[in-house]
Amino acid sequence: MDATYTWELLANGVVLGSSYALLAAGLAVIFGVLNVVNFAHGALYMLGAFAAYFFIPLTGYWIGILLTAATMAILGIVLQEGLLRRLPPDGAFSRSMLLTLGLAMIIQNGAIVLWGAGPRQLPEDSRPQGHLLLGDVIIPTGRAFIVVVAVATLGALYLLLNRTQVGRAMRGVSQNPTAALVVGISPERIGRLAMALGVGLAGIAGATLTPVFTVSPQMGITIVFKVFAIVVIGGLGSVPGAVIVAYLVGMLESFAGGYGSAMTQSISVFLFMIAIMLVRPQGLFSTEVRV
Amino acid sequence: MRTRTLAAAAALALTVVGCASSTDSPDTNSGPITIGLSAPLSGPAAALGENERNGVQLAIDQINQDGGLLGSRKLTLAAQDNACNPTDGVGSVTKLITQQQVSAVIGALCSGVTLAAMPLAKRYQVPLVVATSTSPDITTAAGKGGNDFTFRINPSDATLAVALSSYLHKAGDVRKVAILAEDSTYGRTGAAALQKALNDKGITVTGVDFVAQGTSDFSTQISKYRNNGTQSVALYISGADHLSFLRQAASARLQLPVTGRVELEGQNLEILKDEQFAGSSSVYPYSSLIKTPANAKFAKAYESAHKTPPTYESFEGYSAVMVLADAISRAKSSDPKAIQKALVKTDFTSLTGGTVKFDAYHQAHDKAFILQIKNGKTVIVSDVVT
Amino acid sequence: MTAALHVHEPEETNDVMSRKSSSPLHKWLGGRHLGPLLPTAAAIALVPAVVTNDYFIDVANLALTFMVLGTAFNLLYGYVGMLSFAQVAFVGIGGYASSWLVTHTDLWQPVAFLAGGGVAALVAAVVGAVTVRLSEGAFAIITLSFTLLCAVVAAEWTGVTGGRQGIFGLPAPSLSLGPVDLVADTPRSYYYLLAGFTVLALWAMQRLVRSSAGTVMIAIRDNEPLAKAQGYATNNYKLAVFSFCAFVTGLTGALHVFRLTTIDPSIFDFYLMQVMLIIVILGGAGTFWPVAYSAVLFAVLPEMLRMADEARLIVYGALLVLGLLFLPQGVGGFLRARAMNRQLRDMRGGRS
Amino acid sequence: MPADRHLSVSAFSAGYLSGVPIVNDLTYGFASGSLTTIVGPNGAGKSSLLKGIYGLTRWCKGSIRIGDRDITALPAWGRLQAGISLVPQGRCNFPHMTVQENLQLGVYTLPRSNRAVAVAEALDQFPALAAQRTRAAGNLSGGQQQLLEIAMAMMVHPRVLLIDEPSLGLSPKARCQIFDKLKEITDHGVSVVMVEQNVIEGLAASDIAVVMVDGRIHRHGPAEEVLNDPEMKNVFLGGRPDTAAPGREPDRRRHDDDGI
Repeated sequence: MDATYTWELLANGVVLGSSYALLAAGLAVIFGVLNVVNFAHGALYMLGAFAAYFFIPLTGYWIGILLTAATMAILGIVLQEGLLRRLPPDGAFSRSMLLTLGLAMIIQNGAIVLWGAGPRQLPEDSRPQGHLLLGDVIIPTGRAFIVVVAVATLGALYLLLNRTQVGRAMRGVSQNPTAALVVGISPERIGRLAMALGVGLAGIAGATLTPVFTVSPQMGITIVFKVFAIVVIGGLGSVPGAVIVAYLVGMLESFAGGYGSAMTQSISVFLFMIAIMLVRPQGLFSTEVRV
Repeated sequence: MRTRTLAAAAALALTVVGCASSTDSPDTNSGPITIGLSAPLSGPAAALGENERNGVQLAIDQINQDGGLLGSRKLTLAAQDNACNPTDGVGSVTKLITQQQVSAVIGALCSGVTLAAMPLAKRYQVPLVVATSTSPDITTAAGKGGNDFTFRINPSDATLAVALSSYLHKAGDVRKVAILAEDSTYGRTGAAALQKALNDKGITVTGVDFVAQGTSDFSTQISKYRNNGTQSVALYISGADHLSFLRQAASARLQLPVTGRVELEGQNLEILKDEQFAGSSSVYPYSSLIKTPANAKFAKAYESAHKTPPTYESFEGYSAVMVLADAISRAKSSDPKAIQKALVKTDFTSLTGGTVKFDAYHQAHDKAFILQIKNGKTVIVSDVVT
Repeated sequence: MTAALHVHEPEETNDVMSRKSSSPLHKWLGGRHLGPLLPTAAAIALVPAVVTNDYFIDVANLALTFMVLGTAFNLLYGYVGMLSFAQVAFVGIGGYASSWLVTHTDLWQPVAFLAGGGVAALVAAVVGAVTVRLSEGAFAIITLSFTLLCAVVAAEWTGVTGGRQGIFGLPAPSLSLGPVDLVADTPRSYYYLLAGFTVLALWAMQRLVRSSAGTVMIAIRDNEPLAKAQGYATNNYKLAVFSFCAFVTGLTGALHVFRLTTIDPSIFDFYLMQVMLIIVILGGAGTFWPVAYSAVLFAVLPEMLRMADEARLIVYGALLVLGLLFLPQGVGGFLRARAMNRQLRDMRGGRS
Repeated sequence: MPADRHLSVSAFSAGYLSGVPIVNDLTYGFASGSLTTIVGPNGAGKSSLLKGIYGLTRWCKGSIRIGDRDITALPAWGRLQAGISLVPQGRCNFPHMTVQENLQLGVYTLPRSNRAVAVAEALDQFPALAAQRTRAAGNLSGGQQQLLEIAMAMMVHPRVLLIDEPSLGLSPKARCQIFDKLKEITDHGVSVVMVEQNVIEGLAASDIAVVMVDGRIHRHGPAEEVLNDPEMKNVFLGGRPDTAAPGREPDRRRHDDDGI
């Protein structure tokens, strides 16, 4: 196999990594700020994909993605205010995990009842057409857009977290909740914001895939476990760690599948995680404060 | 405290008893005859199961309209979901036999489930008509293989694979084939059978990939096929994944014909019409295009009820009921054991124009068809007796 | 943290008062804690006498299976505070190990079943050695990934597991000792086998919970650093309980798959895990008998509701969410708190 | 001066388990503009008193006032805006952010337009921090981290600074620096309430001493006087004064490091 093939696998890895990065960053934000392992992340990603499935034919690609992000962010706030915040404080960690699991069961099976189990695809004319040629490497436009959206979104997330007071406050809550209280940060407000961000990111991840893949209620099941693994490898709660590992895993899977079989591709991430856990149980980019 | 424990224990006993009281005793000589269907109605293969159920229901409705069986006894359908996994499958078949007292079971679409259900048919002595599972192992175990209660009316993967590779060999323009199969019994046995059949004809297999059901990203495989000299991709994937793959192949400009078990209909056909898939072919035991009067009637009735042409699964479900109805009439009884004896002597003309007649391994040999896309339309290239 | 106050359940106190003397055998069996086990065993024994339809006997079989699985998971999550998503993996490992041994070797069936539990315990010991020292979240996610990995291995390791097709047509468990020839080939005969096992397993697990080790387990759940500071090797305790539960779960898995006559990678599906979670959360994590009884409820419920799978899972999900929000200690915890309040009132009343 | 800087509590109880008070029915007015140090044996409820005043205990009873204003009903950040700052025990900064970023979060509650000025001021007043501006807080020495935390607390110009065991784990030299800084703060009219285990050095630096035992005030008075009282030895060497309620186990140590 030649260089073109390597480049093509590399490009696939970047596309794959971009989807993972959006999901993993959302999961890491929610975990870091709220100390909640969000089992419903896959279900919310699926909802995002369905939202885009309904929005994009009406509004076009870019506005459809924005609308999806906004809708999902609002849903995040509703979930935080309506459910997560109301958990009794004792043993909140494992309870929040189980609560989101219940939520995932409701959303996913509700989607099957509502929309049927079968796959749906956007009509041909609502999808980004054509493809890019980078040298000999062919990248369908829809897939290139995934990378564009991911890079833009993650860049904005970086600026938000590092250059704004509210972003600093979010990092503050995740690094030292007590200190955050002491300087006067309202945990409720930051909690809402974290859920809005996390769920919004999951929604964007789902939305970008809608024009490329088929949309079905089951689409969130397998991917959520993979994203958990990514976040664990990255160091629970570390957003940059999650993003870096997401791209690493995208590459890993692409090459494992390209030079091995589809099966090596699907287990590579879990083997990677087990290996990392043996060497560095706190994850690659652990923030020490947490975990 | 003691009283509370006792109360809880009593409640436990009562709930179970409460269930038990809802049983009704079966009557085998009058009243409706119940046909059981175990099919995936949830999970990744749900759409296929739905198609099969539609076919079964259509056949039952037609028979009931024509006055029923055994002197106007109506047929009723008891359908259970098996989610395409053996564990649920065994549960569904157990429920059909022990609780719903069916006269025969049609099942179970997914090969893995059928294989798991077969011992139950034997244990409870209720005939199991296999209509859509393609694993060769089913034939090996049935009839002379020891399981007298299992009958299969659809051809096994081995025969289909031989038919397809003969065609590819004869057509002559494809010498390197990659196999993409779903990670299920269907995918694995299908891929193994095709690999062997292709090798026998001197066609190179460039690789076999098994992807998890529900996989959405095929970009790695597509890149691989583009770069390792593959001339055609043989698919053994079903439902949502099938469509996903074709769409991604189209937008990534893979420009290779597909073959294997491809349903050249519906949304698939919309994509495959494109020139880049020119020369795509498929082997199927059924096509709605088959030109027999019986099939035309069936296809018309089905289309008016469901707004789409019948699929392979609908056809096989329909056939299974017809074969069973034929056996029940000849047995003059709805007793499962009597039906089994009658099934052995089946000689029934199928919608395809072929004959359903069980061999020593309880395998029927209906026709199968090689289909191809020509000028954006599916055409039947040839038919073979399996 | 309030759970620390719950260590001594009201039942215990009552029993101490009501039963002053007991025989050595009685003591060894669990003495004063034997209480609820006997009526439960009696109820289990009663079922085949009153249930005539084989199908409902099979539902009862499932109920017994859930009872053991739920209680074992309760031991881990409710008593030690380890949220293990690997339980379903141990069901599968126990099932696969025993299935393979029975179909590929001449091993005596009862030994093969025990070996199923043994293999599960062994795997648990290895997994646990790495994970018990990790944080709650990491433990949960890694055990989850382990389960997913098991599913992939089961599908891939065709030579041993039969791949996607799994191992099917498993023979009915049989026991021939001289003239006695027992075969569990009908739901009814299987029920006797399972009932015996269930009572035994419940007894063993209850005995563990009420032992001094059980008290350490609760201490670990409530305040692990403190338990550690008091000189308990908490990681060893956690590892031991994890392995013990894996043994029980693996053995249950073996019996489960032989009842079904088949095992395939779908055994690792999340469904069984969801059922275990619901049983424990709604029954009341950390309360023994309410969890065991809620297992029966969740085995019987689907049969009574007759819903499509999706609808049932929506109901389950909603129950889980509502339970966590409004009945966070589960039914068992609610009853216990109520009983304790009553007792406190009685004590105050008695004093005045 | 300003009566409005006067922090007082009356009939104040606070704790973690409902109905189990750690601080028990305490009434006291803290002197304005001076350094008050609370001492007492382990489990006396000193830290809980500070947390209770700032609003971080699970429950509390009674009232807290600043000047004439009753602030009992306010949540923690509300009390911060009312003029109370807290530097709790243990590290209380954001370890993976730079000193600059930490200071920027310190002014979280100030209006946007005042923030830059406040940060510049703090860097001005704490030259030791200015030199370390771009380093991660977690990498500073213990004394510098303590300074940073004091700086953050002071940026919002509080009327009262509550500080819990500032000398914990610091070298004698760093301890002196911290105590000096606190005195300097009182010179600007801010009341400082400090909890200190290091009784001798702590009281030596203070104006007023409050001795707490079993959730109540055992005695209070000028720091020097209390320091030289022989009875105090008894309190700190494990004994207990006669006034303490009988039969109560000082078993609440756990709650003290319960964190929040």
